[in-house]
Amino acid sequence: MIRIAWLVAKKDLRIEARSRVLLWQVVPFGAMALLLTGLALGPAHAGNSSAGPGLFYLVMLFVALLMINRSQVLESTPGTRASIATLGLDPAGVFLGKTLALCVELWVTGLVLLAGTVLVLHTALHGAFLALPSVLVTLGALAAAGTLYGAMTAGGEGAATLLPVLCLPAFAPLLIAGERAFSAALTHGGLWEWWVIVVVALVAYVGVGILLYGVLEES
Amino acid sequence: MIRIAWLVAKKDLRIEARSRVLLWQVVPFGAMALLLTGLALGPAHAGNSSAGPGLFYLVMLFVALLMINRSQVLESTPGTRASIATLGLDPAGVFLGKTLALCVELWVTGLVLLAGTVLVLHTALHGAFLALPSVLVTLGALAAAGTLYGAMTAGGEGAATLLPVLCLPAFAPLLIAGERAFSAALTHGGLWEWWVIVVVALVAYVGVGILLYGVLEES
Amino acid sequence: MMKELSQRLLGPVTFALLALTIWLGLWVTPPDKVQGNLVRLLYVHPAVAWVALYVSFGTATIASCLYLWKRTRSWDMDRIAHCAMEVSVVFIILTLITGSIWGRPTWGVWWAWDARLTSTAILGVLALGYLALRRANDDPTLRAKRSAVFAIVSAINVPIIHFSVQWWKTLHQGATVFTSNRQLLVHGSMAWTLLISFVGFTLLFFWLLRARYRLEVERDAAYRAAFDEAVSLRQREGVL
Amino acid sequence: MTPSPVVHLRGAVALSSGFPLLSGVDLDLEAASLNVITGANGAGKTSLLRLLAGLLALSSGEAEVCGVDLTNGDLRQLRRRVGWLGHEGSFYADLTVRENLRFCALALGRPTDEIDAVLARVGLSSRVDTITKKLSAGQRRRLGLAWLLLRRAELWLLDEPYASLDDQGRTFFDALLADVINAGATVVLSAHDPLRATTLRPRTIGLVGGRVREVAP
Amino acid sequence: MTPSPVVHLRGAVALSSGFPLLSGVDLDLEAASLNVITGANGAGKTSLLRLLAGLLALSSGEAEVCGVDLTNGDLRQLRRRVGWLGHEGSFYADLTVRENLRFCALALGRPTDEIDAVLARVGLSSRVDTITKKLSAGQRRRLGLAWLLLRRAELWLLDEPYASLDDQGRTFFDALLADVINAGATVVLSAHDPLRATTLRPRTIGLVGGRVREVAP
Ligand code: HEM
Ligand SMILES: Nc1ncnc2c1ncn2[C@@H]1O[C@H](COP(=O)(O)OP(=O)(O)OP(=O)(O)O)[C@@H](O)[C@H]1O
Ligand SMILES: Nc1ncnc2c1ncn2[C@@H]1O[C@H](COP(=O)(O)OP(=O)(O)OP(=O)(O)O)[C@@H](O)[C@H]1O
Ligand SMILES: [Mg+2]
Ligand SMILES: [Mg+2]
Repeated sequence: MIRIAWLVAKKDLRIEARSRVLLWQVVPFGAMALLLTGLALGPAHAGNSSAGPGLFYLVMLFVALLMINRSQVLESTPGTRASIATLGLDPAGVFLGKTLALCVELWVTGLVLLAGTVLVLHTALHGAFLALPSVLVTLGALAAAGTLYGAMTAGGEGAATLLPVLCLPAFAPLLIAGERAFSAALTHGGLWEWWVIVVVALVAYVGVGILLYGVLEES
Repeated sequence: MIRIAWLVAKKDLRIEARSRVLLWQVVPFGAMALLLTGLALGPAHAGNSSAGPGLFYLVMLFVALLMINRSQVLESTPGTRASIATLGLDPAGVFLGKTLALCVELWVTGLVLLAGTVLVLHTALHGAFLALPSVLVTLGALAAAGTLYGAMTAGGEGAATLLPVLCLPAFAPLLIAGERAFSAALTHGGLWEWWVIVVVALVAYVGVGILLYGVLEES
Repeated sequence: MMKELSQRLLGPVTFALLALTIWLGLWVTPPDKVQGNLVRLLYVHPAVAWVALYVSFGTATIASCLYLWKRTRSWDMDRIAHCAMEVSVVFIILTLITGSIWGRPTWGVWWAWDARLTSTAILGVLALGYLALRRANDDPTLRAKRSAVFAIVSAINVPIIHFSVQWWKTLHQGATVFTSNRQLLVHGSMAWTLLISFVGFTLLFFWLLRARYRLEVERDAAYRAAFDEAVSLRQREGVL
Repeated sequence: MTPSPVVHLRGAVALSSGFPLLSGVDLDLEAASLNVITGANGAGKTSLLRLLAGLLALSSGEAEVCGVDLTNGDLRQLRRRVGWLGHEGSFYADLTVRENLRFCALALGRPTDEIDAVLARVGLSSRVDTITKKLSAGQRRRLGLAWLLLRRAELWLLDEPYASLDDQGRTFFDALLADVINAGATVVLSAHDPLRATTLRPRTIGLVGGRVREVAP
Repeated sequence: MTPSPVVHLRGAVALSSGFPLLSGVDLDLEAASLNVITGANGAGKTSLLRLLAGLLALSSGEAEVCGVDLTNGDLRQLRRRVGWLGHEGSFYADLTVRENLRFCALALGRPTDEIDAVLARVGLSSRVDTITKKLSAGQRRRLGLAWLLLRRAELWLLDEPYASLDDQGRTFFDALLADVINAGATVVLSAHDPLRATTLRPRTIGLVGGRVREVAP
């Protein structure tokens, strides 16, 4: 399982590295979305630093949707699906691998956007630093959930638009928990409850994925 | 030109109607995104009705990105591109047709989301009603710009992620103007400056599209 | 003859003017009544912003128009547009940096939700988008055409940035340098220094543009050699 | 003066991310002729056809197709005169067979009442209302033929037209070819097998390494 | 007791959005045999192969392939034993030829040092580092063959394997088929032309309207 996971993750990351989509497209998109979201709320709201965590996660959410879609598109050209299916890869390994690759990509983008939040939304640097671990865990959970939902919609009609519909409600609790953990870090408030939620979500999604990913892939 | 525009628009809308993506996926996505955006900002900000226009346009923006992408994906399967290219369709007509179809889709989604804004974000019904014409014009401009940018990225590397990068900054002024016009309608303030901006943007994008769409398509 | 001379002199003159700006700005001009020594950023920030918006983005836009217009279409235009846009990215980033440095002590924040600041950042992303668009297409003709259209459409943002201070009436300084009542606002040695800084940074742009252009020409030559080699390799394919 | 050739290439080179798909093609094709491009896998057959259709940019050399110069002519004018049948299925995958043909007919300003007759000719009558993406490989190819029939192009560019057609489809296609050439159109097709119809007298253009190696007869 | 057949279908029906792609197939195939599916366009050849690979769900009837029951068996077990070569190019379009094969080899736990030899055998040595989506149609097909060579499956399912291969490629493929069958694998392929290699003695399965019409010899 671990071997397959590693193989799949390396493959996904290699394709990503080759196309440079992350560097040239996803990260600028995130930065832009952050700016725009700030703008849409008007200076009064956005300048207010308490909106930082919410906006950060909101943008990460949209970035995650884009990347989950990409991660599934790689697998779902008609020919590819069939030939890879006949490799009979261990589904738990595939799930872990794709999650891992997605997670790495989300982390990279997340770090850049976190810096953006500090610079543009006046979020306290120290607070952002404290929040970092919770951000990483939340993004990990997002990656696991996204891979799961991605497989669910793969190959169906209009997968690119179905995916967001399924993902958004599932991501909502994660988003809230992550945002609260981030806010708590900013105000030095009690962190641990939100930590518990995101860690449980991460473990739950990874667990479900390992157990059930195979079911989703088989016809 | 008009004949081709009509033909292309009908074709796009027919495909859309057949796949029911709008009804089952885009509209729910929009509604969900509206809720989530409200949530991400915390009750304090979102309950505040002044955030309504901003959130509405923010969500419309993401919806528009999804739909622009779909509208281009229809054209860009390898075989389709080549055979349609050899029809030698009038590019201005194709541009107008795709813009029209996108515009209709955005309007439908926009109306639903406007209702959502009134219901969920406590935006005044009367104000929303007053803002309706400006919303329709802004969405029209969004459709024209989107079609233009869609053609610009079509067929290139990682078109699906390049599109948002190009579109977001271009849409930003539209977003701001639309939001201000909406806010002005809510407060019965001076509307006309924002009107001027969105109308000029609509005319400019349609004009540029008619003139230059052909340039983008030809190699 | 004249052309060669100006070519030769571009570098030295640029650096002389910039050195003069620094000297005048730091030692000769007086500190401001309100802003104190911070006012010395006046000799950097507006000039850099001017180059970013009008000179470099403008060059890229005009070159793009000339490329699209059939009668003046040439690869040189495409190349100039590309190089100018790259330099533009550098100057936009410099504008943001110098602005932020100025903003921190005057407004108390590095960044504010001001219309001009935001629209400048947007312009930066547009310029990056232009470069991303170029990377995404590898057919040279298509790339040239598409990026030219994109540059032209993006240029709409420039007047928006300029007028944003009037339309939105926010934090950022309104038009000070280019107004009819300029004499009232900046005068004496300050005005001269300002003028020299504008000329200096404009020349700096052209110097950078020329360097970048030469690099591009060199790359093209290397490309041409690689082209011939690739063609002959391909011709031998299957013949062996 | 002899009539100017439909296709005239001199030293035509076409690149794809730096690799020369075509490495200097010299070729002249006459009107109302049948031309078969042969060559090993990867020799450049598809690329040559794409160049002729104006779908691939010319990097150096001269090229004139149907009187349109490929470097600075009006490519759209050229494309309107060309009928293209590619490897991959063409058309909108989400429209039905009839809707696809209607779209093409209307786009070209042709009457739409031929459509049913054309579909019957290519043997797709039983699939008129099937969504195109559900068609089998051979049926998709037949839809391509139906489209060409509606199209009535001057220059037909067909990439491996026989592949995935069944026997009856091939016979039909041979008859079609003969008709088309008699009507004065020029046909260029790529193929790995020798043509079946012996009554057609094709010119064979052998490609090797992106160049024309031999032309026979 | 005779050895149980590799493929055993009784009244197999497979649907795609309500349309029966297969309408009751009865078929038994023995181990180490070569089987050619023929039939008109749209007869159901591709669908039958997809059913056998476990890529298409069985709607009614019985089906057992390689000892795995298609209705409630472990489809993944089946897929691991099957080598599939489809119409469309397979593999990751953004990886190079070698990276694709490395991925497959590693995924199957095979040594990666055979890869270069295999690529040389299928004639792709000069395209080892080319991105797969840049390959020509025939080269993509050859990559598919290379993959099958690495794969060493029990049951080979090949959809129109000859299409878009050049002459040399077909000869190579015929030799490969003979090897594979001697090594004890079962091959099922679809084709529109009669096989070229006369030494192979294939069983021909004629499909009409989603059912087996005749089996010969
Ligand atoms: C990140 C922050 C900033 C950005 C992105 C920025 C951007 C710009 C731009 C784009 C221009 C050129 C406008 C035009 O010529 O149309 C400009 C001009 C100028 N900026 Fe800033 N700026 C920033 C901060 C500041 C600060 C803090 C000050 C001083 C308090 C300042 C003072 C000026 C002045 C005096 C001009 C010349 C205005 C004129 O003559 O029109 N800027 N800035
Ligand atoms: N970036 C690249 N690097 C190396 N080779 C490339 C690249 N892009 C294309 N090629 C090669 O260019 C050739 C394209 O040939 P083309 O598709 O025209 O072949 P073809 O004659 O149609 O072959 P087939 O019979 O297989 O269809 C192939 O050999 C392909 O490998
Ligand atoms: N939804 C549908 N409605 C009507 N017909 C359908 C539908 N889905 C599939 N079909 C038909 O099912 C058949 C699928 O056949 P399949 O792809 O197996 O054919 P094949 O024998 O491989 O043909 P070819 O030789 O053309 O490759 C086709 O005739 C197709 O038109
Ligand atoms: Mg080919
Ligand atoms: Mg088939």
